[in-house]
Amino acid sequence: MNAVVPQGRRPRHLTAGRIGIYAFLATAALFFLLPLWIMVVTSLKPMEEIRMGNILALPAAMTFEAWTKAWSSACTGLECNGISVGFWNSVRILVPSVILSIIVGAINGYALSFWRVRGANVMFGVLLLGAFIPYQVFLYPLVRIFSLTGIYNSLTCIVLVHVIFGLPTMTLLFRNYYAGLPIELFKAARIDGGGFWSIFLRVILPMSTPILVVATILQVTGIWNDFIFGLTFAGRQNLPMTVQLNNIVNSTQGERAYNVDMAATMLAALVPLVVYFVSGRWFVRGIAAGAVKG
Amino acid sequence: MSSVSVRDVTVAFEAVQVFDGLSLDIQEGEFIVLLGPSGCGKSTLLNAIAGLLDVAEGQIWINGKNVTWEEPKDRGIAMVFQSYALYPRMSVRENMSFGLKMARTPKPEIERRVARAAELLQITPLLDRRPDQLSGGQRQRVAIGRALVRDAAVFLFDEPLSNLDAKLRNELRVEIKRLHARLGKTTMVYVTHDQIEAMTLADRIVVMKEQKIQQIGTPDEIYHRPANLFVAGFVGSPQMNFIKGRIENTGEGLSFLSGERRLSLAGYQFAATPLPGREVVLGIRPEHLKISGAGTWPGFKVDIVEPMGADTVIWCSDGAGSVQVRIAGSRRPAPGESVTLHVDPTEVSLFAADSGERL
Amino acid sequence: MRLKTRVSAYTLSIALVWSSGALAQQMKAEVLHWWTSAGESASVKVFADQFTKAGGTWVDNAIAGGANARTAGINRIVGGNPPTMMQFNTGKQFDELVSNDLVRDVDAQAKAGKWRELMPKPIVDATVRQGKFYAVPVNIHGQNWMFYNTKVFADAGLEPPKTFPELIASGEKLKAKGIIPLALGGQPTWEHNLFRAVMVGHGGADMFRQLYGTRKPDVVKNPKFKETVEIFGKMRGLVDPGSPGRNWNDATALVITNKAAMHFNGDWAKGEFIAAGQTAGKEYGCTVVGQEPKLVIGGDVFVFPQTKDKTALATQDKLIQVLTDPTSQVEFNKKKGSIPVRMDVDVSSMDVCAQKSHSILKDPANQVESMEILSPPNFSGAMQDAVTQFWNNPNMTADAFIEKIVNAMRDAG
Amino acid sequence: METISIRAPSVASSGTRIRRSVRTRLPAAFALLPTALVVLVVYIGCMLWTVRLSFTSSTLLPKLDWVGLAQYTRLFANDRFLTSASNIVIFGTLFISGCLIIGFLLAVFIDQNVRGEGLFRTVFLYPYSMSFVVTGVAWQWFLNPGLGLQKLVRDMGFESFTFDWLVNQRMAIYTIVIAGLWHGAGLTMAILLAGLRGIDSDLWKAARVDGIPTWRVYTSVVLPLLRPMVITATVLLATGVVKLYDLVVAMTLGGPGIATEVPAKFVMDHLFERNNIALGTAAATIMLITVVSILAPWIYVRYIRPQGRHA
Repeated sequence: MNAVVPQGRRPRHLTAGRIGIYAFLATAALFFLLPLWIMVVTSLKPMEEIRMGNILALPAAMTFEAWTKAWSSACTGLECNGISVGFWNSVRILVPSVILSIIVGAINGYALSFWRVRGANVMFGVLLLGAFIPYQVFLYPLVRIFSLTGIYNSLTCIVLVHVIFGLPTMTLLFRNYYAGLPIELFKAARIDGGGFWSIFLRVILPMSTPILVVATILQVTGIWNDFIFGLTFAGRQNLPMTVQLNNIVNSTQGERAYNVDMAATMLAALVPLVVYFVSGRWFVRGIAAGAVKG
Repeated sequence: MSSVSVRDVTVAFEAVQVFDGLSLDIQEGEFIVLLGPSGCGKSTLLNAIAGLLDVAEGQIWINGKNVTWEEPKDRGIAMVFQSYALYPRMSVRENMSFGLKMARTPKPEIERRVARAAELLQITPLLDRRPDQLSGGQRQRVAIGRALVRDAAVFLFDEPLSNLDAKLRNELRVEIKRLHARLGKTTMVYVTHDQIEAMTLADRIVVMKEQKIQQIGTPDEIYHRPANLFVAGFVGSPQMNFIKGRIENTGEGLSFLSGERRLSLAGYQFAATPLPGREVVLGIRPEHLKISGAGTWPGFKVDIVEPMGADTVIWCSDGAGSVQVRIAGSRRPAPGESVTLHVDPTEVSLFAADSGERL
Repeated sequence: MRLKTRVSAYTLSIALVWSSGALAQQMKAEVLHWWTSAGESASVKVFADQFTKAGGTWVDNAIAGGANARTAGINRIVGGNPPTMMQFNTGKQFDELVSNDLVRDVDAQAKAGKWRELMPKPIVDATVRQGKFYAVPVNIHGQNWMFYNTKVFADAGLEPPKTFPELIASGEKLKAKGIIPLALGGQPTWEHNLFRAVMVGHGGADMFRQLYGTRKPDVVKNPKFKETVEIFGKMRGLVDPGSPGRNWNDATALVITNKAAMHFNGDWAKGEFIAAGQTAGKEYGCTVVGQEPKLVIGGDVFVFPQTKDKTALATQDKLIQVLTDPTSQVEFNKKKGSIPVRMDVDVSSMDVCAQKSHSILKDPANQVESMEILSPPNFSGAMQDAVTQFWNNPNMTADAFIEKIVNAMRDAG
Repeated sequence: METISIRAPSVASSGTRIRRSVRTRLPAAFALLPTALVVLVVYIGCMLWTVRLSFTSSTLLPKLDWVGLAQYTRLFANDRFLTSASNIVIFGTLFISGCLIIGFLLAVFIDQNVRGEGLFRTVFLYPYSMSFVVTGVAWQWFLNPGLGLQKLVRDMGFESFTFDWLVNQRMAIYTIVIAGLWHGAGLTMAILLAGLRGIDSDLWKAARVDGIPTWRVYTSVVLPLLRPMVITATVLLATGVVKLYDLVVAMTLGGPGIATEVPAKFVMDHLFERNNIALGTAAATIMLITVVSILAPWIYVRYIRPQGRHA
């Protein structure tokens, strides 16, 4: 009898183990998607249906009204322009805040891991402690400080606040990343005559792409979702989208339109979501590249 | 005139590790190798010369100038690192010209120097590649090239070949030696833990251990007249044989005595004549032991024979201890055979058993 | 004071910027308030439109959540960049702004408009500091209304209860029929609101004032007090298990959808019924439970941050005129669900609940100051903590609860 | 021959040395200056200000009188504060360990060459980008016995099924943990996944040759290698624990009763809603002291003592 010789590609076995893996992941995915499902179906229902309380059921009469309303005609006080009005405010706050806080974080991280400056590590230690203190504690004194300097309630003010409170995480992130880079590169650059800035700009910064991605993602998410700083420091011309969102969602005594709330929330989360989708792969890679060599 | 002069230098690391009051003079055009096991302070010394770490006390002079507080770039040095330290986002050409750009060297001059260095190292075809597109050997050449374009008076090498495989290491070693010859008056300070590199490259070797200089000398001196037990054991492969014993005064002068074995020390050049009865360690390099019919020490039995091509290492023992013998040629004893060993007292080293210093 | 010079220098520079602008900008009023929901927005629009008609420019600054808005506003006033006018609730919220001389007194306007005669005394008292008006009241909210589903009661063959013992009795019957007797937003605020409704309805107006106003521990020694607390305790059995954490409007929705019979809330809850297309007196009714109907009232006021700028002062004067104008009062309160702060206006065009409210308040004996007027926020906060613990722990005895109340009195000083 | 004696490090100061140190590091010091100012003025300044206010009787606006420890006496007699403190310990422990366990499992399973890896990863990560203001409502509905899971299962015919943690005083804090896990597990997964990808493939080969079962490799070999990532994740999660506020407000408002109160909410309520700045800052000070006493040794050993690298 001839022995059976396997030919061609090895057959793909869907073993019990593989099925288990997929079952676990799918279950987990369900858990993670659950609130999103509730939000999506709720946003597509009219209010009468929502009052009936079948939160998981598909809408009987699907309508996108809540979405258009949330975007362009939901009221905040007298202005009935939805959360779209805050969109550009948010962008105007986001862009300089993200860029500036990353620049400062990168410079700090670089100075801390390559240049020994007296007292720098103590400063960094205090900064790290600061990351654990609830923001609310800072609000009142900061308002006083900013109003004394005369920039309270302006775009500058809110950007500055974001940079200040981004300092601990950003500095930690870059410091740890740079601590993972070979010190010899820095030595070589010193011998080549590079100074503080030229080494940073020409040698270190070009190697920072992965960590820049991680920092951008974290900052975009954090700053975009900020509510309390925007409300307190931005001034009424610059109120970010989240303040509008909160205005729609959190009125104390007025009636609530849950469908609009849900739609508004998802609309408000679009920017960070897009950033996640686009850079998901980079995010993991960036973290892997040393962001976590803490 | 000395090219590099380290004068009573102290380096303090966070109050933990101390590198204290060390001096060293290096002549112009000299090839100096700092040799020692890891953690002996040889890289620290190199970094101090380069100005990459602060000296707490003492001075460093390069080419007749006190550079103790000069920036690395102003010291007239170039440096090559073990990990190559090539800037990953720059091409080979950019890597090599970065330092010159920093020094605002005119463009044509940069091009001329890069071209010359590239040709010298045969890396001209690689000039537009990125470091990650190069092999290890190529990267190290680029790293050397980057040092070369600086036209520095002093080259500092920090274990430049350690990350390469044996074959490449040999090739590049020869090339560095050739480079030194071709550059003429360039001083080179080379850190390694590889004694073959040290022996083959150095004009003088500085052997270090535990942040201290153990011996400075030509490769011959280091090899044949090691200053202490550490140097004797660290340099040479197979390792020097060490036999414990003591000095005795016999009729015809001083002798070494270990158990039944005895060796007359007539002809041995003592650094300081020891008193009889002194506990000592006798060091004999394997190649200085000869197998002969009428030898000094009979009654050794062959344990293991290691043919190494050009020569053979034979492990012999006599119950009290074992020694390695290196013989040339193809005629070699078989395991189990009894042999008699011959020792020439002019070729041995004697160390004090307590301090380890050469006698 | 250095801060003050800073403040005025800042206002001055702003004023300069403004006066250099177009003429239309001269009466520009930035109004900070927390009326953000659709119904509330519609009501504030009444004022805005009136102001615009009078030649002003209304710059609306709505921030959701009273605490958020007040924090932002107070920060701006202290920071020297105040809005032209800002909303507060009647009560002690703006006491320190007055004592720190940060808001303007409007007593001249009050005298001219006879506010002291026209407005209910609790509201006047809540707004007057050191004998002067420091704020303009704009509406009256009744806080202890009971809304009920007329159909549910008719189906069960029951009358809406008049007293709390009655309420508990009919509640048990409704429960047996599978109806949720009492719909409650299970958040500390609403639990506390319910407690106050019971306190004023069963314990009486005086006990209510002693508890929240004078805050002398003697009040709890009154046997009636313990009885009231026990009634409140029994009401724990009348809510559904899903109550904790629920938003108040989800509770209202239970009444709207015939799932629940009764719901205690302020008159702002009408907004939900209206949004669901229901009419007061038809699908739902409103009543005040208690031997004699005592209405706990509070309301919204506007304060006017200090300014030396003449244009700004004129703008503020114009705003005050608009706020107290009888027509805008009626229109505003129709949309807001509250009733006009002036008792001299004609309310016949308003819904039955508002009319009921108005007629109850006609008798000053029925007017009871709200907790916000009577208590400093730290006491009401501590009370809220005590109430929510009692409400949510069926095993806690009335005595344990009373002890917590005594502690709250002591801590709030 | 040189022989050198070892001396204790001496603090040498020659004029030239200082000049070089200053000259070389001046730009670095200059670059750190803004941050140093912020640390001094904002972080340290605000902390001191907070501590100072906790010794006053401030209510709506801060005033600088002195009442000694009166606020602290009140604080430690306050049920709500004590509940908050124990809640944060429960939440912190379960949230951090839960995120690490779930995150690790997700990372390991995703690392098995699964199809649609990108999709899974995004699904697990997206909650991190959502604000709690409304996702809290979605959770509240789902966990509400009359609306969500319990109703769903009962409607399917299992009449006795009960899941009422949200409205149960003793269990409510665990629902906060569940929603917290939903929010934070994805980030933990991303960090640990990054760690897994960084592990030398030779290790896997070695384990295969030795015939070690995969799960065993994960627990005994891989997990210890992930230590730095675990530390980073723990730090990130811990900062979230201390600041926990939005989630509670959105889901339970501290209820039922005071069952889910947390310190940050205590501080917020007293600072901004109850006009009780002094008590709020006293609570903030206690939080501060706790955080400092837990973290300071770690920060010192990890970041301050080792003076960077030698350059």
